[in-house]
Amino acid sequence: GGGAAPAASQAAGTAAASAAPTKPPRAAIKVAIGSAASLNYLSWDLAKALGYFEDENLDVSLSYSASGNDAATALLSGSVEFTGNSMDQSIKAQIAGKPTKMVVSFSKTPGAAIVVRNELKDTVKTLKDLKGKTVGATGQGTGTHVVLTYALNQAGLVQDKDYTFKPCGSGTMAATLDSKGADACINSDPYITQYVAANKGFILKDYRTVKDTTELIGGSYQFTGAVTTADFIAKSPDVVQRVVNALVKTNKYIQATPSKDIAAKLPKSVTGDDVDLYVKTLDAAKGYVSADGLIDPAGAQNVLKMNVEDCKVNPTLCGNVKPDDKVDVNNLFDNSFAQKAQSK
Amino acid sequence: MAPAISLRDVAKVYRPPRKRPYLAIEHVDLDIPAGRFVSVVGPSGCGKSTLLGLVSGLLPPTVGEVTLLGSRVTGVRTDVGFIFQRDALLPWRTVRENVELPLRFRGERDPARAKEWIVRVGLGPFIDNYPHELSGGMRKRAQLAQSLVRDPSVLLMDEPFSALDVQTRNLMENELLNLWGASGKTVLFITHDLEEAIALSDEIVVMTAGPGTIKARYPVALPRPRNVTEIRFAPEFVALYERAWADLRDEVARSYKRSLEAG
Amino acid sequence: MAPAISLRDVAKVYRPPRKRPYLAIEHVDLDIPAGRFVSVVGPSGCGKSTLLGLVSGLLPPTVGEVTLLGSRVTGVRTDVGFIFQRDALLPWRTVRENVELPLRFRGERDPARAKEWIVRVGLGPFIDNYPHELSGGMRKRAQLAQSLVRDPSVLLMDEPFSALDVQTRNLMENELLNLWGASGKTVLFITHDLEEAIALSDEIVVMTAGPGTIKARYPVALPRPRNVTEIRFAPEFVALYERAWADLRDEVARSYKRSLEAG
Amino acid sequence: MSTLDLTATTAVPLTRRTWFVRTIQLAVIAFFIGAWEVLGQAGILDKFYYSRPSLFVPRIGGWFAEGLGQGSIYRDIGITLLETILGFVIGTLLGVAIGYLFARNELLGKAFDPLLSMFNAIPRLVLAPVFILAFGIDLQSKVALGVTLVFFIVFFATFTAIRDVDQTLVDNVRVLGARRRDVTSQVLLPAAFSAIVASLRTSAGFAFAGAVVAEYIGSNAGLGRRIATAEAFFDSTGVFGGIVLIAALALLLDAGLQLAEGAFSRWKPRREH
Amino acid sequence: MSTLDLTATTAVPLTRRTWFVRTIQLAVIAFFIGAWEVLGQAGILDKFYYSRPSLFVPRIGGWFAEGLGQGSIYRDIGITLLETILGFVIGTLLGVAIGYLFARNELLGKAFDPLLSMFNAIPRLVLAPVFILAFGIDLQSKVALGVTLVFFIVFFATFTAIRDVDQTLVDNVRVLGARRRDVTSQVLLPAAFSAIVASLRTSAGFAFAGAVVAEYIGSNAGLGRRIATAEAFFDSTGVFGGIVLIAALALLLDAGLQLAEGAFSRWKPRREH
Ligand SMILES: Nc1ncnc2c1ncn2[C@@H]1O[C@H](COP(=O)(O)OP(=O)(O)OP(=O)(O)O)[C@@H](O)[C@H]1O
Ligand SMILES: Nc1ncnc2c1ncn2[C@@H]1O[C@H](COP(=O)(O)OP(=O)(O)OP(=O)(O)O)[C@@H](O)[C@H]1O
Ligand SMILES: [Mg+2]
Ligand SMILES: [Mg+2]
Repeated sequence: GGGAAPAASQAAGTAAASAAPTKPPRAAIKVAIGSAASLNYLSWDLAKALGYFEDENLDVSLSYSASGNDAATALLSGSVEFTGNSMDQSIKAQIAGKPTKMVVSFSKTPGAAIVVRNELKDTVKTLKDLKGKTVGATGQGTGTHVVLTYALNQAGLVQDKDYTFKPCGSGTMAATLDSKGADACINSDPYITQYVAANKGFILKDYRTVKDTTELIGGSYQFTGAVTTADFIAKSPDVVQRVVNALVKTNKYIQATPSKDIAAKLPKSVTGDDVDLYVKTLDAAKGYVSADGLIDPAGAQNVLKMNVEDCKVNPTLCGNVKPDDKVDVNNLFDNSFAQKAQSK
Repeated sequence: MAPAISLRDVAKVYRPPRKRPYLAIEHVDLDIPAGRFVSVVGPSGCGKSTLLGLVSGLLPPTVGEVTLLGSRVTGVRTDVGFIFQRDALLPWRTVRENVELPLRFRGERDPARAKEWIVRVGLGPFIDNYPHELSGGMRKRAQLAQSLVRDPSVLLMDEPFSALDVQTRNLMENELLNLWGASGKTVLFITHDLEEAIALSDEIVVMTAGPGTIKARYPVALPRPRNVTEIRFAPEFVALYERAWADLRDEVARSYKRSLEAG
Repeated sequence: MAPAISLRDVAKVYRPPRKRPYLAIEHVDLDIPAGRFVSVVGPSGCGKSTLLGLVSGLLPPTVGEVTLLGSRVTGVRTDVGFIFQRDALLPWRTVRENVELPLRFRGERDPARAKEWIVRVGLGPFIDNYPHELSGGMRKRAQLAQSLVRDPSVLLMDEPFSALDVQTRNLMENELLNLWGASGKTVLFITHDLEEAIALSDEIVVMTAGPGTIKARYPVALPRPRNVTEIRFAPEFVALYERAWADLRDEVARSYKRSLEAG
Repeated sequence: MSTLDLTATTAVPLTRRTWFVRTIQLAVIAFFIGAWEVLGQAGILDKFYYSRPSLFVPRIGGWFAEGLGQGSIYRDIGITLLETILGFVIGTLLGVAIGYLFARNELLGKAFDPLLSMFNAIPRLVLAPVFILAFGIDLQSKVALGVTLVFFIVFFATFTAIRDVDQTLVDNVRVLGARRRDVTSQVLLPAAFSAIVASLRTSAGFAFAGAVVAEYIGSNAGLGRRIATAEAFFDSTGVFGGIVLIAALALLLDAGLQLAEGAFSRWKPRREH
Repeated sequence: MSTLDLTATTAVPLTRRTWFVRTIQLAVIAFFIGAWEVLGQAGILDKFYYSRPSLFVPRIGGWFAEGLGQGSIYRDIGITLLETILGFVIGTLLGVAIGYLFARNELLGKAFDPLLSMFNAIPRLVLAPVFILAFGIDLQSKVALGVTLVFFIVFFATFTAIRDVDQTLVDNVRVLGARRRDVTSQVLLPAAFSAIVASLRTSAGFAFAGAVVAEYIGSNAGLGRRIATAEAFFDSTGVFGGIVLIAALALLLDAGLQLAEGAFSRWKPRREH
């Protein structure tokens, strides 16, 4: 198969000679981020904006994909060295025989919320009330769909029997709800915050928060992070370490800094033109952004559990993931880099 | 009685983009009484086709007024039969379909009449051929059938027979004369063949080299019915021929000289 | 000396889709010595244009063999001048550009020669006109200039003058004769005008009605140089005219009868 | 002298015989699929991304074997076909009608020309929310997306072809008494027919692509949905299975178009060389 | 008798005067924008989805006012234009070349015809991973996507137009000594020119749409990225700001094409009625 190409070019020794002796050689890194403008991947943009990558003598270029899937493809095909992606992509990649590892955690909850159209404010108060309704996620088989199905199963509702599933898209969610194509949708930020701020809907369950997540799965949910291939780790552990250093530092910065100040650091292409709305979104995100970048093994186990559990209830969700597929949770991530970064 | 066709001080200017406007004909005054057979001769490029375009309403005059069958010509007239100088059959229709077309436009279905005309112009065995499967002369004859099948009372014919061999041409000329004689149609006929013009017409109009105007009009005093094959030995015929010939010679010489000067 | 053009038992069958194959010409045997001016006359649709198509290599013969200038014709021949019966000027090129085209194909640039030919056919003032801005006769003359500017040694001409008025036609005929007389070109000339055929040619080939074969060949014993305007009063001229006329009449009658039967 | 058998058929060259052409066409497709398989087997095309014919052909077979029922392949095909054909037909009718109108009415054509050019450049995908809002999440919005693709392709082709029709033909039938609708049906449309069919052949493909993409964005049935689900699981075999089905359906539609074109093109001269 | 002033210009009808046509065109666009604004103000078009000209026009102004620098509008426009034009030019060249080849070589054309029809129906969006795999995530994959859109539109148009060229014109120049390339450049391409330009006008729009969609799928700059970011924030003003910019750029490209067409169409007869 096409292994990851080592695009991380080692700069010539002459450059190192003129620089400080401790400065590591310059490396170029390409990153594909699994969603446009998602707060789940804020650390990448912010680290770049703050110059943390420069501090590590890294030349990082970010690009945004339409879906986690496209980003994962870019990673597996060697077009990029890193992604910002969710752990379920790593599970699927492992089953497909293409091991990838998460090296920094970005979010410890699914980072998504279920919103309901305002018209249903009086009838829909709990998940159970979604019985007979049309409910959607960003797409069939996506990470949000898994969470939605799991949550509704717990409430005793089974897809196609108790409720109708309909993809809501991410950008098309508002239109889908407003045109009554769906009654409720699960989606991530900034879509959720914007939609609620426009006074078009309300949040039924907020799996951006630790509280609702714990209620759902009994602990944290290791959702997104920085992911690279096992090959790249083996080939350039030093570069990986430097990337992780910058990201962990950024995670800490996020926790320590008021949203307004963070927004001021970011370029318009990240915040959009309405900075006030972005600050609101950021406030909501504070709750689920990992403070230290460390991957929570229990949270990873929960991701696995949810995907496997779901296959039993709703096999159409599984695709290539069969209930008896063996996935080794420990091969999904590598905490050693983040741990090392803590001391910096 | 009002003339069937009447042109009053008509001029036509073509305005090709990015070139100087070109005065094709000017000061054309012409009255053609109903039932008359008039031929127009003139040097190549003098404006004969332009004249027919004006009468049929396909071209708007730049100056002057054209009247046809009592009403002023302001748009395309469908009460005439027009035989174009260029190929004008629909390439995607067979001979039969092309000839039936004008009948269909009038809501008639008369396959027998269409067929009769096709046979009359000698295309019987080729009734199901497409235009590109015909020879040049056959295409012209199909066009003839197409125009005549509707039995229009005014015929505008732009060199209908020039692609035909002498004998076929004679056949067609006789057909035309029979048709005309029986019906009192008005015919405006363009030809390059002076003999044909004289043999067929009541009057011959000679045009000058471009800008075309009317140089001379010669009534043809030969008795009817005529047999086009024999008439050319009559003395009046020869006299007329020589006058028209001389007229034309002067015009062509003038026009050719102009070309040499331009060169 | 080998003949410039030679056809050996040639037949041509057209195979239109979904119709019966049509035998256009058959058993055509013809040798034309180099330098000879031969006219072909025949009823409309008898296969004259088909014959030229075969000689130029544009049409492959179904049976038989065509030889041109000593080599067998197997594809399009560029060593002939061909004047098509249909409009063949490039509509997106002016007269000048159209006439310069064959020179450009040979890598020559000779605007003076192109211009000279344009003036010679009387199109001097229209040198920058596009084909659709010309009259029918003018388009034909432009085609003439386009074919002759290259000075080909064999000329295949399909009714080149039928769209021209008598006088212009005479001018062009005389131009052609001058050109031919000075150069020893071989000319295969199709016309409907018997007078023209006799006045210009060394020999006249009469074809039968379709399927076309060669019905008769008449050498023209009139002295050269000829003046096409005066020659038609010579007694040999009249005699020849009458023979060809009778031949043609029989053929046309036969062909027309067939049409009536088919109808 | 040679004798000539007019009924002999040898004159139809081999390259024009239907069976020969079909064989060649099949050979090209077979070669393409074979190359795919071989390159796949050899590992040059990574199975993970490109799958292989020997993998997706059985998969397609499996889909059909599953039989009817909720989420069956028959239903998916039916839905995608319905969306495609509706989008194609509506887009074509609109394209031809407005193309015709604008070609005949010079001022109208010129007046709306820039606006149409601008609309044509708008990425339809970006307008997905607007489509959903205006047409709902179901069939209509998918058809609407297809229409916007088909329309422009057909419109520009029709407009230009009708504008360029030989004026002599139009003049002739007008003098022969053709009413406006006769000119349209007897001259303009037949003359523009080739160009319109060419645009239809392109736009049929785009109609399929449009329907599939719309399903991709939001739908719970159809081949696009099936492909999106497979893609979400890095299941390239499923993705290419779906793509191959779409391609096969498109081939059917295209064959229909070509038949229609062929039936109407019998009048055309055929080159002998 | 009347005197005739040949230099008088009154004979050019009003509807053909450039200034008049431009005014009408502007009026149509102005009317469209005005209607949008009015309907927006009146609340009939929900501002949340449709924005309003009075909102996005200042926004666009703001973008330009920001000046140069990382993520500036100038850079976004430059990148999108580059992708579009590369995709357009490559797709056009390929489409014309292969369309020409297949039209001239009947057997070749027939042999590959079904394969091309199948390819044309493949939804490009679905192949995004394959594009990324084959061309990487940068410029090339975006250009490649544009090429696949432009190619088919141009190909089918060129193929049909060249196939239908009047054989008499070809025969004439061949006898006049035209080599194969002369026939192509002097007869076939000019005769097919109108149809090709019509296909270019469609495909130019699709090239823009393709570039923007490709940026949508994965990129870090360009107007598509800007629109995607705006869309992620339900910022319809930003979305339409971007769309309007694209439409304006497309109008420029289209005007260029029309100019080229006009310059080459001077030979065409103009209707007098
Ligand atoms: N569209 C046009 N633009 C410019 N000039 C034109 C146009 N149409 C015709 N002409 C010019 O008008 C003149 C008259 O043309 P017309 O076709 O009426 O001549 P004609 O007498 O029919 O000639 P012929 O006997 O050769 O057919 C010609 O000199 C021609 O060049
Ligand atoms: N492509 C074709 N398919 C079928 N028949 C054809 C085709 N081309 C020509 N023919 C037939 O072949 C015969 C000869 O045609 P050709 O053009 O050679 O005649 P011609 O002698 O030049 O006639 P004209 O003097 O009228 O130009 C005609 O009867 C015509 O119908
Ligand atoms: Mg004329
Ligand atoms: Mg002929």
